Amino acid sequence: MSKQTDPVSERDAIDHGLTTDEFAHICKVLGRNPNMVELGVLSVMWSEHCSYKSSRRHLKRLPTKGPRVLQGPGENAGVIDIGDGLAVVFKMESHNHPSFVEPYQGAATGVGGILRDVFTMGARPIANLNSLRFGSFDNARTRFLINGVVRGVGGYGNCIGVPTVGGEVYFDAGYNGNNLVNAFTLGIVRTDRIFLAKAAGIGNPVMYVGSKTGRDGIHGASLLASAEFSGEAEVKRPTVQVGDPFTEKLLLEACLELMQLDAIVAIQDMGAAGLTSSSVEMAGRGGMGIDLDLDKIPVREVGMTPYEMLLSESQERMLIVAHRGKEDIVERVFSKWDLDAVVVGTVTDDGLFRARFHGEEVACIPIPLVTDEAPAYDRPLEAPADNQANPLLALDQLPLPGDYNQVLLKLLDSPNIASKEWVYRQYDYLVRSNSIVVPGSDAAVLRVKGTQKGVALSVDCNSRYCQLDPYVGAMIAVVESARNVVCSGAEPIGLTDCLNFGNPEKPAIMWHFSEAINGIRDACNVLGVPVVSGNVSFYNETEGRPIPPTPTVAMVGLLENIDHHMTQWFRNEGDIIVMLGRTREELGGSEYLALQHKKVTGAPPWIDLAFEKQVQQVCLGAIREGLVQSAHDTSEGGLAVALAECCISGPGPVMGAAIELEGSIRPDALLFGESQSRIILSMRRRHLARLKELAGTDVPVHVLGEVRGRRLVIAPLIDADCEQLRRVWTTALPRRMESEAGEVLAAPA
Amino acid sequence: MRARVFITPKQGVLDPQGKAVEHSLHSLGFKDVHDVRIGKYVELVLEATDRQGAEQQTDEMCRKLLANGVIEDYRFELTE
Amino acid sequence: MRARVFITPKQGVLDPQGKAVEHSLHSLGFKDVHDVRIGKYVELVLEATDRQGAEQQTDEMCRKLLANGVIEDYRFELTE
Amino acid sequence: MRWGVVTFPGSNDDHDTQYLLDHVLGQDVVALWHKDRELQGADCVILPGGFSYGDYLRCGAVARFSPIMEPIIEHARAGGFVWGICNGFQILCESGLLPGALLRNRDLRFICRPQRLRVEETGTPFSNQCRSGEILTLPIKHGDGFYIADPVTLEQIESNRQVVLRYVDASGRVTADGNPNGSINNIAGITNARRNVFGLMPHPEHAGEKGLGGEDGLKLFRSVMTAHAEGALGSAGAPTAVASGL
Ligand SMILES: Nc1ncnc2c1ncn2[C@@H]1O[C@H](COP(=O)(O)OP(=O)(O)O)[C@@H](O)[C@H]1O
Ligand SMILES: [Mg+2]
Repeated sequence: MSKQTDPVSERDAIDHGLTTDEFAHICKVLGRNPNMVELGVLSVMWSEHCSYKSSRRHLKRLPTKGPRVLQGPGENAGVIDIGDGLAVVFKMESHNHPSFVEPYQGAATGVGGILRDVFTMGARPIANLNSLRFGSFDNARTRFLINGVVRGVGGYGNCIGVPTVGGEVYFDAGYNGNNLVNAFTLGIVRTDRIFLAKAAGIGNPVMYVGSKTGRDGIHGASLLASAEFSGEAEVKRPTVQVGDPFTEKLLLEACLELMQLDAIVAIQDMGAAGLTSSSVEMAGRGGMGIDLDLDKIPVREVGMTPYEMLLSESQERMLIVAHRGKEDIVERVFSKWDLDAVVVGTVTDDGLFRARFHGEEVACIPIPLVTDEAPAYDRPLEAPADNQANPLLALDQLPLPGDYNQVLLKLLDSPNIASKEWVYRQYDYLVRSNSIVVPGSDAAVLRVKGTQKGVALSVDCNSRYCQLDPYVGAMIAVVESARNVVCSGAEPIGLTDCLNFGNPEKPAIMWHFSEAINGIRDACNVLGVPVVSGNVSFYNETEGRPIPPTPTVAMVGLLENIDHHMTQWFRNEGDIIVMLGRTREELGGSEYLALQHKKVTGAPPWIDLAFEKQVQQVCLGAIREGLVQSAHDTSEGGLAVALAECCISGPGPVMGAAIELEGSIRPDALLFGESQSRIILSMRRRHLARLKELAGTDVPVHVLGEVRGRRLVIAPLIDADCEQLRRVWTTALPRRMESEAGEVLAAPA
Repeated sequence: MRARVFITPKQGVLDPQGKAVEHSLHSLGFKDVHDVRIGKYVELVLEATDRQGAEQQTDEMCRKLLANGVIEDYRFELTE
Repeated sequence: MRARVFITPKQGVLDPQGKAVEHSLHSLGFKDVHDVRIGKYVELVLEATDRQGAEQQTDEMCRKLLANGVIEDYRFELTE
Repeated sequence: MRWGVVTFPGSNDDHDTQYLLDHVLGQDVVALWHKDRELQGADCVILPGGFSYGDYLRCGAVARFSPIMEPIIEHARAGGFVWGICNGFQILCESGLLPGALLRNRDLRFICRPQRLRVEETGTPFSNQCRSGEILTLPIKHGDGFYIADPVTLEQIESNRQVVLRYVDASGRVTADGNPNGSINNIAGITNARRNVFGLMPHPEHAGEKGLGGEDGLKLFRSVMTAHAEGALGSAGAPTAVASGL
């Protein structure tokens, strides 16, 4: 045992992923070489995953302020005021590496982790989203990964009783070696009952609650997510953790119950780097010290060392700073829920992180060294030479397709555009009975019980655009998520992001990252939406091949009046169909280009942020005035696909449309181009005049046609039976998944 | 030939099922029960007649499908 | 004393998991596999020292909790 | 009348059921905790959906031993109303208050979707407000809804008309297409022989408001209120004729 308290060498430090300079700095500050336990603590806290050492400087550029913002980045999750004495608490987190190694458990524990981040703050989680990216279907492992990840997301969310109300799924060969799992949770909290992870009060007890500590995932999330895959990820497998949603459900209810009793000062979940990060970060935020007695830690296995206890990533655990004398309240609540609650340490004022074991001090580190003084790099960045945005797409060399019906069917059959029902029907999206708009429309809408209000949620990112131009791609991710929320009748009020990229030590990757940050910044500034939380996932790279840049964003919108919620499908025969916005002659980065012409090139769609905002305001105004029967944004697949979705995506029977498209631009761009800032509305004819008033001279209003019959007719190019369109669109994913062999038993019986 | 396969959670890997079942066995009065681990039990019939071939095949089935090598161990027995 | 409990679907009771696994095994190329049945495997440790007491206790645990008599059969083995 | 909604560790739809009874139907509801040993005078006890004890081992296998189950079994013996929804249905089968068992869905996947159901029997306290043959749409959300029973039992519950609801397809027919989980005879909900204990996989508590999955679910709750008002056995005590909350 005492071995762990002997000073370590530089060699050990490098094995722990620290650099020579980092180690030298540590020795200088400590005035000695750290011991093995201290090295463990410092190496995880200084890992990319925990310290954000490559991204910190760039993240500072994001707009994080706003009149509604109660808590920006830096806490477990962001908090935004929605009035009525209530606030929404939300965040998105990646669990990419774990779910590539073990899809079911990796995805499940990802959901468990983000849920804890939200209820840690006193909020009752009411909705989950999940953003998923997989390789192409011809890759052998893709089906296995989809199956495991979807089962894992559902397995955890369904069991703990939080509805999964939305998300996105994309397929691209660029993810063959690294799939992405980004999980989002939103909770509701009373503004006077928000709990922060800020230790205070010398002598206050530090209490450990939840599951016992095992050897799970030592150096799991932290190190897994801080290095590339070597190809045989198997070697990292032993660190995979198993989730226990049942215990987390008890933990959730116990924490929310305890938080009514003002017995606690601060609380934080034990996520990556478990006991270490939770204790160090709480002490750090409060400018305090913390003194842990490791003999008190509830352990699951015999002979666990201090090193293992401090670095274990066992799930479903929380650390609490209670008010002195209120320990018994904490114990009472947790024993009611059959959970452990043990005093494991105290808050001190010496600014030190101390851990004792068997009467011996095994760690003593100044907390600032672990938190604020963690390294922050200004890594070199450089636009890649082969930046594909440059070879501008020569439209005149692109042959026009013969049969536009066939192209439309092909697009509806593309896994990226097809219905995602195969995925979301495996999720309970109803529990807690707030789901006003369930998966299948542009955004999910939930009511806020006890008020007239609702929240709308959408998560988006088109990584193909980001690959061609990360700056524009990231802007489009933000405006599309906003557009989805607006089409559902809500005003965008806050955003969280999950920035998935390759190895930041490569200048090209850092350039992608920096450009994406600028894109999010500029879009948020124009839309007036603050970024209140987020997460960075680097090293999504296998054998030197990085994923396409994937800055996923989730937008939260507010409906002052839930009755103004809107859905994307046509509702009444005879309604007129109107398009807000302009169609430009552009096909760069479109699904059509990739599918029909096997090209991923050109510039992503043109985006004018000011115009986008005007379009969204007109749409929102029209919805609020009750002029609108349906609203759908156009995204992948362009106008034709968007119109088809309006016809076939409703819960009821299909609805047809009779459309006349005039326009001087080439027909494929007209139908399948992905021009931004376009929204399709259906409405009673009598409201058209008022809509034009609202639109004024800034926003073009085109009457495309009307809702009619059971066929989608876009004269003179397309004439298709909507039943057939629906069949193709709804069976595309199940058909590809059916042939799945294996994994049947991987999910817990 | 008949194969009986036993799949158990790897040592050290959390076993939420076992944990919950142990807890309820205690509350049912079976106080002195511990180390409850819950796994899967698979029975199947193979055409193969030679023992060696059958062993190879079963082992391959376990690795490919029946057991999740990341978190589970497996053992099997063959009987005529 | 250590008990190893095998819980299997009753004869005649449908076994959706077994069917799915058999299907998967076939599509993985294990063509000559059939009669796949999937059950549960429970390991636990008993303080009891006398075999008879342990048997009674284990049998009771199976009847009360571990197996559902409507759909499942159980067997168990005891080892020191 | 008074309703009791049980919370087991891992219950998820308990709050939703209470919300519907309280806010939508204006009923008198008490929350019952799994460690309680009495029903606080509840006339109808609901075992809600969720994943009691994580549904580890078998759905409902562990919950059935909770202290609260003793008074519930008493209540049922005395003719009181006991109603299991989804996980509650599984608990009632495990505890022997209802015949049969629920296996994993035929295709081994959790399924969440609106489901069409046909009312097979209206002569029960849980369906007296429905028309025989009426088609209801209620959401389902479960991974273990594959109802089975041995042939003898099956014959009995069919001939006693204990099957209250069956899964049907879009055209209202009992077909494999309309069967989401493989249940024998498309069985979605049954009562005991005495008709005072009811279990079903679909979620009427999630079909109680126009904006949220329609209002078909209310018919089942109103049936119980009617039965109680008409003095069908409710609380473990004598029949009562008081039509409270109506
Ligand atoms: N992984 C998922 N989980 C739950 N719902 C999903 C998932 N993927 C897609 N959906 C739902 O399917 C619908 C269509 O998704 P998507 O095509 O991404 O919409 P959009 O293109 O408007 O952003 C949305 O309602 C979305 O919430
Ligand atoms: Mg959309």
